Amino acid sequence: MGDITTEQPIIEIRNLSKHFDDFEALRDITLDVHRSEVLCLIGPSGSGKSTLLRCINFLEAYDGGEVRLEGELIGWKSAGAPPRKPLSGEALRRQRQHIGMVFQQFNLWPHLTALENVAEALIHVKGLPKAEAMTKARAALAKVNLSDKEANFPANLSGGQQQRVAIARAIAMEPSVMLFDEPTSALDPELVGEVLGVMKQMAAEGMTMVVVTHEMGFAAHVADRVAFLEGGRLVTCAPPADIFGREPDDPRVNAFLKTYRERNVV
Amino acid sequence: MGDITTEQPIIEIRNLSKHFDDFEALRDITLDVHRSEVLCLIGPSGSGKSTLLRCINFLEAYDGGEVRLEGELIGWKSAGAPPRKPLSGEALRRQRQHIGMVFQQFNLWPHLTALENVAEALIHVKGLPKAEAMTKARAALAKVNLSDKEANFPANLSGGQQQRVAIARAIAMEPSVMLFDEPTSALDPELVGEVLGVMKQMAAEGMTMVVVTHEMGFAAHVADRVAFLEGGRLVTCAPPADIFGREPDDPRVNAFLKTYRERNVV
Amino acid sequence: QADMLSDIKAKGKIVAATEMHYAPFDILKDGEYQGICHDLFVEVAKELGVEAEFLDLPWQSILPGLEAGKFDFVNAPVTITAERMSRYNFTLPIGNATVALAKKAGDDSIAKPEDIAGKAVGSQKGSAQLEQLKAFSASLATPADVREYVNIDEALADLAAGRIQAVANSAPLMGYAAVQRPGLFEMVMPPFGEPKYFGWVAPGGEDAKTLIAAINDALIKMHEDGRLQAINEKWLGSNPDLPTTMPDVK
Amino acid sequence: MNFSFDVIWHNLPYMLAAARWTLLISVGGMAISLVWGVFLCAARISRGPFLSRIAALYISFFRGVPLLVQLLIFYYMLPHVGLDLPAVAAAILAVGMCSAAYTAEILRGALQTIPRGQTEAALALGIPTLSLWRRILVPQAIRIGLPSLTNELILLVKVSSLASVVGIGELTRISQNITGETYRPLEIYVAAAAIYFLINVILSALGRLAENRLLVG
Amino acid sequence: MELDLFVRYGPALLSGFGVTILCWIVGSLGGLVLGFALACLYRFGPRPLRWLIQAYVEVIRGTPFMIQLFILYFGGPHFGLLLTPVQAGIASFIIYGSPYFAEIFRSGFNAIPKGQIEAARCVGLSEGRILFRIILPQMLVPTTAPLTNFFIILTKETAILSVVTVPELLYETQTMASETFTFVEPFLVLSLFYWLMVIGTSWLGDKVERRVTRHLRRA
Ligand SMILES: Nc1ncnc2c1ncn2[C@@H]1O[C@H](COP(=O)(O)OP(=O)(O)OP(=O)(O)O)[C@@H](O)[C@H]1O
Ligand SMILES: Nc1ncnc2c1ncn2[C@@H]1O[C@H](COP(=O)(O)OP(=O)(O)OP(=O)(O)O)[C@@H](O)[C@H]1O
Ligand SMILES: [Mg+2]
Ligand SMILES: [Mg+2]
Repeated sequence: MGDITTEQPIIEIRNLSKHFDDFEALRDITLDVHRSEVLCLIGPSGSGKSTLLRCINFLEAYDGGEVRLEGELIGWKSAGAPPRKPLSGEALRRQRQHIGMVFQQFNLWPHLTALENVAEALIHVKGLPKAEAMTKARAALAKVNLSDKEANFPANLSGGQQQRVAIARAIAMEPSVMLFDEPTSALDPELVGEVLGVMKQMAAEGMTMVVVTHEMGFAAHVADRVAFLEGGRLVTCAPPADIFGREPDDPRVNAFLKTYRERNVV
Repeated sequence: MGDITTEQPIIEIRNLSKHFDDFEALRDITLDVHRSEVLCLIGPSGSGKSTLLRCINFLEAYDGGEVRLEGELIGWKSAGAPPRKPLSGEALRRQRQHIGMVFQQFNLWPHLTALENVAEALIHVKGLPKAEAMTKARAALAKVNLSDKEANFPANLSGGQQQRVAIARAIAMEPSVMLFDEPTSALDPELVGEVLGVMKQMAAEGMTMVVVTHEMGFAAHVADRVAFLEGGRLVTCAPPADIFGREPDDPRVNAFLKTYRERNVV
Repeated sequence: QADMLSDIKAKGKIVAATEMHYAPFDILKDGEYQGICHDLFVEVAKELGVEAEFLDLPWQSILPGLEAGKFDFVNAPVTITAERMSRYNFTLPIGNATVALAKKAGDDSIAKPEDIAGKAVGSQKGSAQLEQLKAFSASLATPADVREYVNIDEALADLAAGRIQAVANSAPLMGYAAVQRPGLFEMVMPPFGEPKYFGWVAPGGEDAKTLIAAINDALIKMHEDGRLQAINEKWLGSNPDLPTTMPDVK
Repeated sequence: MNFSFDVIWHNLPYMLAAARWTLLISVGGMAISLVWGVFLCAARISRGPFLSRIAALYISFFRGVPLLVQLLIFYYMLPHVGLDLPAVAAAILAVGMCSAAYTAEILRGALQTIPRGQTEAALALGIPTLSLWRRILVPQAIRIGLPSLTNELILLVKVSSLASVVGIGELTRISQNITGETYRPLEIYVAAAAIYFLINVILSALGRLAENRLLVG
Repeated sequence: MELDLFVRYGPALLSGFGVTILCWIVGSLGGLVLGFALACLYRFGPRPLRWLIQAYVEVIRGTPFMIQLFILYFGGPHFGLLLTPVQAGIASFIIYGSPYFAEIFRSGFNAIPKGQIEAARCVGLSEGRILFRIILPQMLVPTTAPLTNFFIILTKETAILSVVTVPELLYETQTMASETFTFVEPFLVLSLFYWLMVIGTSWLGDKVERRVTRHLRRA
């Protein structure tokens, strides 16, 4: 790790742990994400990938360890052992403005049209004038190929269309870090290609990305590093070549990728 | 088409069309599904795949054409030009009992646990005694590797776990036709392999399946035939080898698969 | 044609409704219905040779209930007026309804009824006493500020709260209030205005005429043998001196 | 002001006895309101234009006409058409049927928040309408609507005081009567308020309990 | 039916209707706003404040309006609070309505899926903006019907104001009834006026509901 750059990582995760009641969803995760890096998180269903993402922007109040963005502790007022005090809503809001997120279940606002979903934060967070926000929102929708559906409510969009609105909503805000939770799960291969293109471009423009994905092809293609989670633990984190190469060292990773290899080498 | 068997197709779709206001979601689709066949539906996002599935069990009242299950018209009282009268709720319910469905958004019932979600229809549709229904539901959850989460409410399940509950809920009912709407979108490759195994076994036991998927590897692997939809039209329907073979005839299909091929031939 | 009296005799009981909310005629004390009207009517029922059964109803459903035949008779004290007599059958007077005033205890500015000139006085909406008060007030040099309340309770509560300086209602009620809350209310003597009487009410029309006659006979009998006086003494401490013939009403 | 606890203490037994009527009418009314309310709501949103029209009319009537008038109709008018209900039955029925109109609307509002997909999932499985309502829709609608339903039930307890117009000596009525004799309205009404408060606080606690249990999902 | 009665009492009835409408609208809108504020404080405020609000809700909601009005109007002067009938009527209306409104809004909060609020926080929307732009419009989906219900219930509670001599509709009809010894006519008029308010309210509720459920209607 740390092989990409020597400057301070943009996200530092130290000994992160998270329980749901007595279920241990994350244990002792330590991981850095560097500026402009694309980190893919892979792992079995229920291994804690979404939970990890949600801890990064403090949608889940993690109970042990630290998450730092540009050196600043996320969510809690102070590091150290629990009980800790959470930050005020306003301070948290300031932190979150730097972190965009695309949810696994999209979480669109059903009473707003596609365009309004995207424009909302542009107007009320970025403070853009309405006309400008609309132009920008339209551009974001165009990037994900959805210009013709801007007036639809989410309920009247197909699954893939909803997912693309969610992506457009996040990228329009141009945060410094983007968290994607399976951003292409509902997309067809062609669109996956397009979204991939958009992401590559964002990466080139210096955005940092953490992407949860089940599409190994996608991970192999776009990631600078791939982290493999299982049972709430970080099993390995390495460049994709090491992970997807013929036989990675770790038997668990190997087993995980087996079916994928079988099916995709048609 | 019709190359698999000469007996009557289990599902016959004739000149099916469906509008949403003035948007034409499906136009003039004619397609047969044969008994024990696995038909995969592929196509770009928004091409009408989910809508087609939903017409088959009349969750969308299609406005033109016919859908027949074992020769019986679905949903409407009579074939022919609109306006047509819809069947009574009871008659429709009888028809739907033969058709299982896994939804793209899962549509789990949030106030019931995973186990209860699966057992519900066993008790109230099949009329099984409670204990027996529970046993059966547990077996279905075990098939999708989810025994340890049976007491969780959907909100406390990961995306992939929710999807598997949805699959278990449908297969536990043992319908004669199963409609899957992207049943593996939230699953990791390993689980995709397992679900694939379950589906193959169901196919072997004679179940007919219509599967919408974006995973071409999955389609290539499991389908007897693949239908390609675009803009609400059926572009082609052929065995997977013809579609995924190096250069299929249809330029549109070709373009659609291009990115997929690029990414997966690592 | 039905005759109420024979019907009642056949049933062996008479169902009478009242609002148990007008002391000292109808009160609910210690969970039991008591008061002048109660005691009198029990005696009347004895004279009729039937059992008395009582119903408590709010005023707004008493007359509709009487008309719907939910009960036979109203043994509430209803001020006898000409307008009412044209609609219902009244019995002989059973109580004094002449209007009197109550003031806050210790209020020296009101020593006689005329002192309410220019002061705020409350009374019950729709009561005959209110009309007496209005007429009296108009006869004063500066008329009183007459306020109308839905119930007399609220008028008394407002007197206690100090929004008004006096309350006008029938003399027995004012007297009873002063007895019950001696430190709070005080009666202003004497009663004023025209003499008025309370009577009981049976449905209008011919069916009830024999019933009214029988009840009147019973009342006269009670006048004669002193039961009526005894009951009044018990509740009022004095005898109201009621007429034994129907008074003239305008 | 001389607030007299003696008066309260002395009359409390009679007020408590009267509160039994209040309770009886309330509980009976609630049962009717909840059960009948569900059916009304189902009829109101049913596809059949006839049923839904009837339900809308029912709701508009029972919400539009003051309960006092409804009670008078039940008790004083129905006998004219040969249906002579005892006073308590008339009160329970009137209170319950009126409240059902409100309950139906609360449930209708709550049902709109249940994503269509859930009904579709049930339909696709062939779950019968009755089970769909009983197992999927009503529990969730109640969960969303519980605070409003508790509101409605509390209002029902209070409105049971109107039963006095058909001659039932419930709590408010008896309190008024006692006031008419003691001339201590403040004391008596505070005591009556306390009894109502007790009943309603129990209701409200039950409502919150149910809410917490139902909100887990 | 005697029509000249209506000629005689028409002006009084109309003025009573006006007073009823005034108390109803000012009182219930005040209660609505107070209730919304309470619901928000309950949701976002610190724990002791929540207890306080809950206690307020239980006490006010748990006791009859008549008694609250009675205590405010007749008890108030003993503590130096001398209100006119209309003032007392409106004030007690606002107080009486607020806990019901608060509870209705609270139920509305429960109906919004958590994920939507998370999404709003993620793009950095302020809590106020989230409240008014994301939560409130959707909250109205399940609450418009109960809110309409309660506005309708409040129309009838105005009748209770008559006990403190607010010259509202019931007070005026009772004048008419007791002075003329008629019962059916005044109460028909009374019912008609209430009915007007009720259908007006349901009509408005319907409009609002149509508006806020726009996104749920399918093609
Ligand atoms: N609120 C919760 N309460 C209890 N358990 C939870 C809760 N949320 C998640 N879990 C459990 O935590 C584990 C990790 O969940 P998470 O959503 O992070 O998985 P994931 O890696 O994203 O899986 P998937 O690929 O299926 O989305 C799962 O086993 C899940 O059941
Ligand atoms: N209720 C609706 N009202 C209006 N348009 C709708 C509605 N439902 C779907 N559509 C439109 O119909 C088209 C087909 O939708 P459908 O959900 O069938 O797509 P799909 O092929 O399943 O796409 P995906 O792969 O993204 O799920 C889309 O363009 C969508 O916007
Ligand atoms: Mg996940
Ligand atoms: Mg779809």
